[in-house]
Amino acid sequence: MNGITATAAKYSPSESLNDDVVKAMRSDGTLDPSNDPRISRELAVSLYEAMVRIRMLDERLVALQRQGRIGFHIGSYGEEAAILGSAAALRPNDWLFPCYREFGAALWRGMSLESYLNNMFGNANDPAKGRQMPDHYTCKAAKFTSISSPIGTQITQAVGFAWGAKSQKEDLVTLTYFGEGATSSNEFHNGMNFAAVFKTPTVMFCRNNGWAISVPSEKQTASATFAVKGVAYGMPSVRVDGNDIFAVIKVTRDAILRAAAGFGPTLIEALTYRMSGHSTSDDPKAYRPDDAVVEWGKRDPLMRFRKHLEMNGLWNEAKQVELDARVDAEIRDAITVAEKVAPPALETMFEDVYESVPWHLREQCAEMVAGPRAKGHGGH
Amino acid sequence: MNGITATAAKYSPSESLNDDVVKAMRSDGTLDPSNDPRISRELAVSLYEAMVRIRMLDERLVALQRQGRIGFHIGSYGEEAAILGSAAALRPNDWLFPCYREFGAALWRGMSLESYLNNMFGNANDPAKGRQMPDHYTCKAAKFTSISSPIGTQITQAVGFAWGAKSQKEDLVTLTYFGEGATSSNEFHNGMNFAAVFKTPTVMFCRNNGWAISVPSEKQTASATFAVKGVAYGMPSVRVDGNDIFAVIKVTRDAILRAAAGFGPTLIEALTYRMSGHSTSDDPKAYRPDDAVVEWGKRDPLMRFRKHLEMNGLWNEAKQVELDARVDAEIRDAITVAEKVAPPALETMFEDVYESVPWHLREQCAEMVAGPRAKGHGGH
Amino acid sequence: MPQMNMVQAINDGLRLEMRRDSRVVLLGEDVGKVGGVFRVTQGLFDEFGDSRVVDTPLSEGGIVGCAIGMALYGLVPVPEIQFSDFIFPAYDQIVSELAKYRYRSGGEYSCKVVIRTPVGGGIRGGHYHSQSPESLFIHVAGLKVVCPSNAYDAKGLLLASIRDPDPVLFFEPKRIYRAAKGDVPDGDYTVEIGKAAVVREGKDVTVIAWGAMLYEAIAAADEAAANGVDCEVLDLRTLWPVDIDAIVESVKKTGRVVVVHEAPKTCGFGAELVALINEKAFLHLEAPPMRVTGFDTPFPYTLEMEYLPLAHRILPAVMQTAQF
Amino acid sequence: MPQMNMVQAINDGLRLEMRRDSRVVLLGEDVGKVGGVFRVTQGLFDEFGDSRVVDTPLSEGGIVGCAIGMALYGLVPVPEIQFSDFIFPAYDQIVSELAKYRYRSGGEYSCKVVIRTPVGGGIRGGHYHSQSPESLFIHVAGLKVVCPSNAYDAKGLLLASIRDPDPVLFFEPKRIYRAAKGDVPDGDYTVEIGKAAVVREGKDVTVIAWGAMLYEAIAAADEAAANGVDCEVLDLRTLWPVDIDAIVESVKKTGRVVVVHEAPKTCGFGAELVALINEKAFLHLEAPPMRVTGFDTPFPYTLEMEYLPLAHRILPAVMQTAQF
Ligand SMILES: Cc1ncc(C[n+]2csc(CCOP(=O)(O)OP(=O)(O)O)c2C)c(N)n1
Ligand SMILES: Cc1ncc(C[n+]2csc(CCOP(=O)(O)OP(=O)(O)O)c2C)c(N)n1
Ligand SMILES: [Mg+2]
Ligand SMILES: [Mg+2]
Repeated sequence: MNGITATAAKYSPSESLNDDVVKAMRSDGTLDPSNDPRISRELAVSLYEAMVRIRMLDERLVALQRQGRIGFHIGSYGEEAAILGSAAALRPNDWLFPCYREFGAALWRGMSLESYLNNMFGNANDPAKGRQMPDHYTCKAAKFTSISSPIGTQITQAVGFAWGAKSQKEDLVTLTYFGEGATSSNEFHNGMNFAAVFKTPTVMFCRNNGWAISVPSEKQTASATFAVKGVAYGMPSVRVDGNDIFAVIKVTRDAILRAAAGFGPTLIEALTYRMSGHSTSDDPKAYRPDDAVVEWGKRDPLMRFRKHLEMNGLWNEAKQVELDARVDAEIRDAITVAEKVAPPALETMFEDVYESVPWHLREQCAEMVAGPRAKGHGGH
Repeated sequence: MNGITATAAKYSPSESLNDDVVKAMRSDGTLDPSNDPRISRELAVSLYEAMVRIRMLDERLVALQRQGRIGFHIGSYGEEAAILGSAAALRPNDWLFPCYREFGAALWRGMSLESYLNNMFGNANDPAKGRQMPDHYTCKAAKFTSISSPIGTQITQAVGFAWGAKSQKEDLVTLTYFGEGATSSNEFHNGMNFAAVFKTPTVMFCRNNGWAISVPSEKQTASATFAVKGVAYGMPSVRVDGNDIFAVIKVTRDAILRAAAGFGPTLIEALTYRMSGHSTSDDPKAYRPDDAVVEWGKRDPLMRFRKHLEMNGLWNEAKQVELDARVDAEIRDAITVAEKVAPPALETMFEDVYESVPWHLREQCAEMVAGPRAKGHGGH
Repeated sequence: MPQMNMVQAINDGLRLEMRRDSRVVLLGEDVGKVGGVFRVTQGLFDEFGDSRVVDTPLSEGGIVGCAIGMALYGLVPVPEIQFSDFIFPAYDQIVSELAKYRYRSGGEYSCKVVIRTPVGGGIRGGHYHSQSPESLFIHVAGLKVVCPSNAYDAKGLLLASIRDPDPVLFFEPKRIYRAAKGDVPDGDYTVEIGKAAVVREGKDVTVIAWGAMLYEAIAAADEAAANGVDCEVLDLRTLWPVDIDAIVESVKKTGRVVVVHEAPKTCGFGAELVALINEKAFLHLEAPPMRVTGFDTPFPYTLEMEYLPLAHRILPAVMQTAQF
Repeated sequence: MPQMNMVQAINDGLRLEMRRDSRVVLLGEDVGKVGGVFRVTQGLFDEFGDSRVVDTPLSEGGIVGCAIGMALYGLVPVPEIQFSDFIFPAYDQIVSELAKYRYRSGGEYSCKVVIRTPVGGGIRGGHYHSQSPESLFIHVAGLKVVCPSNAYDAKGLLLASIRDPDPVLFFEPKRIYRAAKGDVPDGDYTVEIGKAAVVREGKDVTVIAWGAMLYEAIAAADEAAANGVDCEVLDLRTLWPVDIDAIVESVKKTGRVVVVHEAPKTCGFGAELVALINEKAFLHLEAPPMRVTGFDTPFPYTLEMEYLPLAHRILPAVMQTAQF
């Protein structure tokens, strides 16, 4: 009936990463000069260290969830180059409108590990005050807006923000992340259309990781690629090897400069792969064949980045051992601290619904505080 | 700020009707053989008569509204070839999912003039039982679904209907009408995507009439054309001279046959022009320069069709005089009848909310019927 | 003081605030050159240009989603939804995003957007140009909901809404857009959000209404007076957070209450008012609070005057309550 | 009789009806091979194939819009919305189209779609995986709204919903998906839409609940009994059209009532129940009807057990009502 058979996913590196896809890293350790973002050695190394850090965080957080110490985690295993490369291309004044997988970008832009973990534990110091699920943080200092679960809504908001900045002649670009599944949402359509019509300085960054939970990318659309959707809106687009951090930096930076120069938005499709389940709630064994994972695993962004750095004399095993130990300790310590922080105070439940607390919430708060506590509640 | 200046509309026949646009009628009275739908002389003449009829209906209904005898009318002046041509291309088993301007298609498919006018008067015999505004009729016998005001919703429904038919292996195509403004709606995006992914037998018929109330088509999207939006969904598309009834029949029929053969949906952009205001509630003088109207007026679909028939010996002034008189009388008589029909009975307000009337509506109905009547109510 | 109708008063308020605060921008379908299908934004495009009075593509989700982004940036967007019947394509942005943004970000962000939209029936609009969806927004924590009934309040509440730190749904009763005329000061003033007005004092029955139905409540009160029943009529003006003190005070005095609204009865705002009155003034009630509302059907075209809770339906409810 | 939990019972009902009626099709995000994120459709893809159990693109508007079209064609679509928090992109199709199609076409057309969607909190889902939006649908004329509390009712009400001629919102309380186990007949049976169940008889206070909160109401009733207060507990099962007779009968007996729901208080369904009770049984009321509900805030994560109207909050309300 639906014309698409439910066989194994067809999204494979060999078929997808064709010549139209921008790549930078070459097997000989050099970078294709036309796609080389020309970043400093220091930046390259710190990006690599950041990548190791978020990979390790992912592993630790999954373990914490399995132990029942946090409720949930949604990670970026396999997609780190797409996330860090794009974040690294931003200028200080630019803003991020995230999906839910980009904690790497938030940390890169300055969110503290402490703050991130406070959100994972939903404790009193959580920037979201324990109100949202884990991985739904916010960090204004990092020009990183608030994460919500509904798919696609941030896309249109990124456009409105950029539109506002443009109207005030402020030199600022917004970048919004979304998955390839989100291209089917209402708000992808709205965001793309408004961005193009009003020529807002916005970068539409699509992480095509092959899956929307159990739905493979080829069931999401009948179009040849996700990038080609730009045509419908009169918006230029580009496909990039999302596991090649140099190529990602290059195309994102180009899009940012283009936007900043007044030429409007760009759609970027970063070809990458969700190596783990959708989240800790998901077990991909039920729907995903192993072979695709194996094939994509050979293009692991971390491994490729490390190899490149090693071939250029910027990295070695000793450094790796030191880094692993340092990051592991950092994460362990931060978790120990965050886990001890108390849950949010009861009254906080009624704050921030409005700027000030109206009569009905004052009454409800008083009633709740004066009443008995729920069983098993960890609050004060 | 928005990068688009608010000057006169740029959508003109000279600039828009380029070589990519399918045309059939030639100035010498012949049809371009490659785009000739090869319809019979009888069909051509009856389509012409139908076109005259809806043009005259438009005129009469606007007059009735000005006289306060009906509440509202939304017409098709200038767009008759797009509407009738596409309707004429349908096979008997095919279904229409209308926007609100296609009463010509409904009449062509068999809705009676009487029924249409009953809706215009919202009387007891209105197929919609006086519940909806004028021009929001329904006609199952004509395989024409129920009109609603919210923009775009019918598009996705047309896809679901076709999908259902395909699943039952019934040879049936759905055609859905919408304006170019509707391409910005959520449901255009949803309908296009689902149609392409599930390869439903659906024709997406976009009447690009240059305007969405006061918003010109070039402010609706930054894409080169509306047809090109098909690319985003992996759906073929075609642009057609919407004021050339033969070309419209040809491209619509091709799309229907393609769909029926299992090749999925097609997006048609019919280039036409809304010669009058958006509806009787609208005065385009406030926002629309006359020159574009004049230019498009030269391509009036009725005039062009008549000329073509005359050049081929199928029509003449005498026939026109006879037709005008006949149609005028038909419309006048039908109006006289419809205007006399009583308003719907009070109790009908509570029917059809559900298949049977539940307790709360029984109570509300009883209360209303037993209570006093509103001033100025024409009901029983 | 100049006489204005509601359209003029809202227009005047928008102009005043746009002159005062360059961050205020209008966006919506047809709000530009043509000045909106009800002409509420007329002349503003000419004065403020296409960067502050913006015709958008036909997408309410796009309008509200962009407005949220603009507000996060620091502008003060005042989007127009052409008819409140067409707000539903933007419902996800309103419910999931606009209403929750401050809360879910722990107060780091807020988005102050005032959504203006015509509401209500009585203009021969049928299903899709007549609805009153206020309770679908009152139920959503984080939104404020306002509905003026006259030109003075319309301007004053609009200015208060635009200066309020929270998102506001500003419903404009289209049936009285031009009929509700009155004195409107030229300059700046506000009408406080959250305060009802006692538009008629009385001791027997409290009638609670807002928007276009206020006039029906008053008409019914006049007729009731002729029948010896003295009504107190409250114009809520702000629907949420509602002025509970004004309601309770009046009900304590009268012990009898009739709530009037155009929206369908079931789960309409009238239900909430009845429940609140039960919670706050149960022992003062001498009769069951009654609701006179739109029926639980889609909004009809031909029979709309029978559907609406007009004076002819309010009066019997008032008499019944008084005589309970 | 086999023991099933709610997930199994709904799955069993779907399978039974799909075998019986080839027009029934399922569509939604992840409903296919993986069997839904809660595994409610598990195994159905294997049995019925990808033309009757369809994984769709990520768009709720597309899912419901297509379902309406399928229903107009004559199929019986049972779309799944992955969480009821994500139903809002489809709200326009539901409110403007699904609910009004029969009425606006004068009965020429109808579209019978059963939208299944998990509802409610208590699974550590925070803002967007915990909400209870039922009143946003009850307010909309033309929809029926159902919410079972146990496995037997879940299957029986699902079958009744699929065979009902009208569109139904079928809310599945996800917190008790696996916890609510019970005897479920293997074969065909239905539970009538519009009928509440008296799950505990009592004479002092009527407690009205549904879904996951029913168990909290029962727990509170047990504790109240220990304190000498005898509660009658009603499980509404169908929220709209509600079983008004069952409610009125119980309130006439007890004269006291507590309504429990997870959704925010303001304009929640509890308000409607209180208003109806006022209209139907005012003179029998010996205390103000009370509402024990979610608070008027977005749904919180860490403090969710304090937010929910659990037994510890119901009991004081019951005692207060009893002692009023
Ligand atoms: C509106 C909405 N519908 C459904 C969901 C449930 N959901 C969460 S993530 C997801 C898949 C998203 O896929 P994609 O956009 O490709 O992002 P990815 O997870 O692959 O990064 C779904 C269906 C949701 N969060 N919001
Ligand atoms: C969701 C929604 N938003 C706004 C409107 C108000 N409206 C009615 S028609 C229209 C313009 C439609 O333009 P287009 O799609 O080009 O169709 P046309 O009228 O030109 O045939 C608008 C904005 C509506 N009916 N529905
Ligand atoms: Mg994905
Ligand atoms: Mg148009």
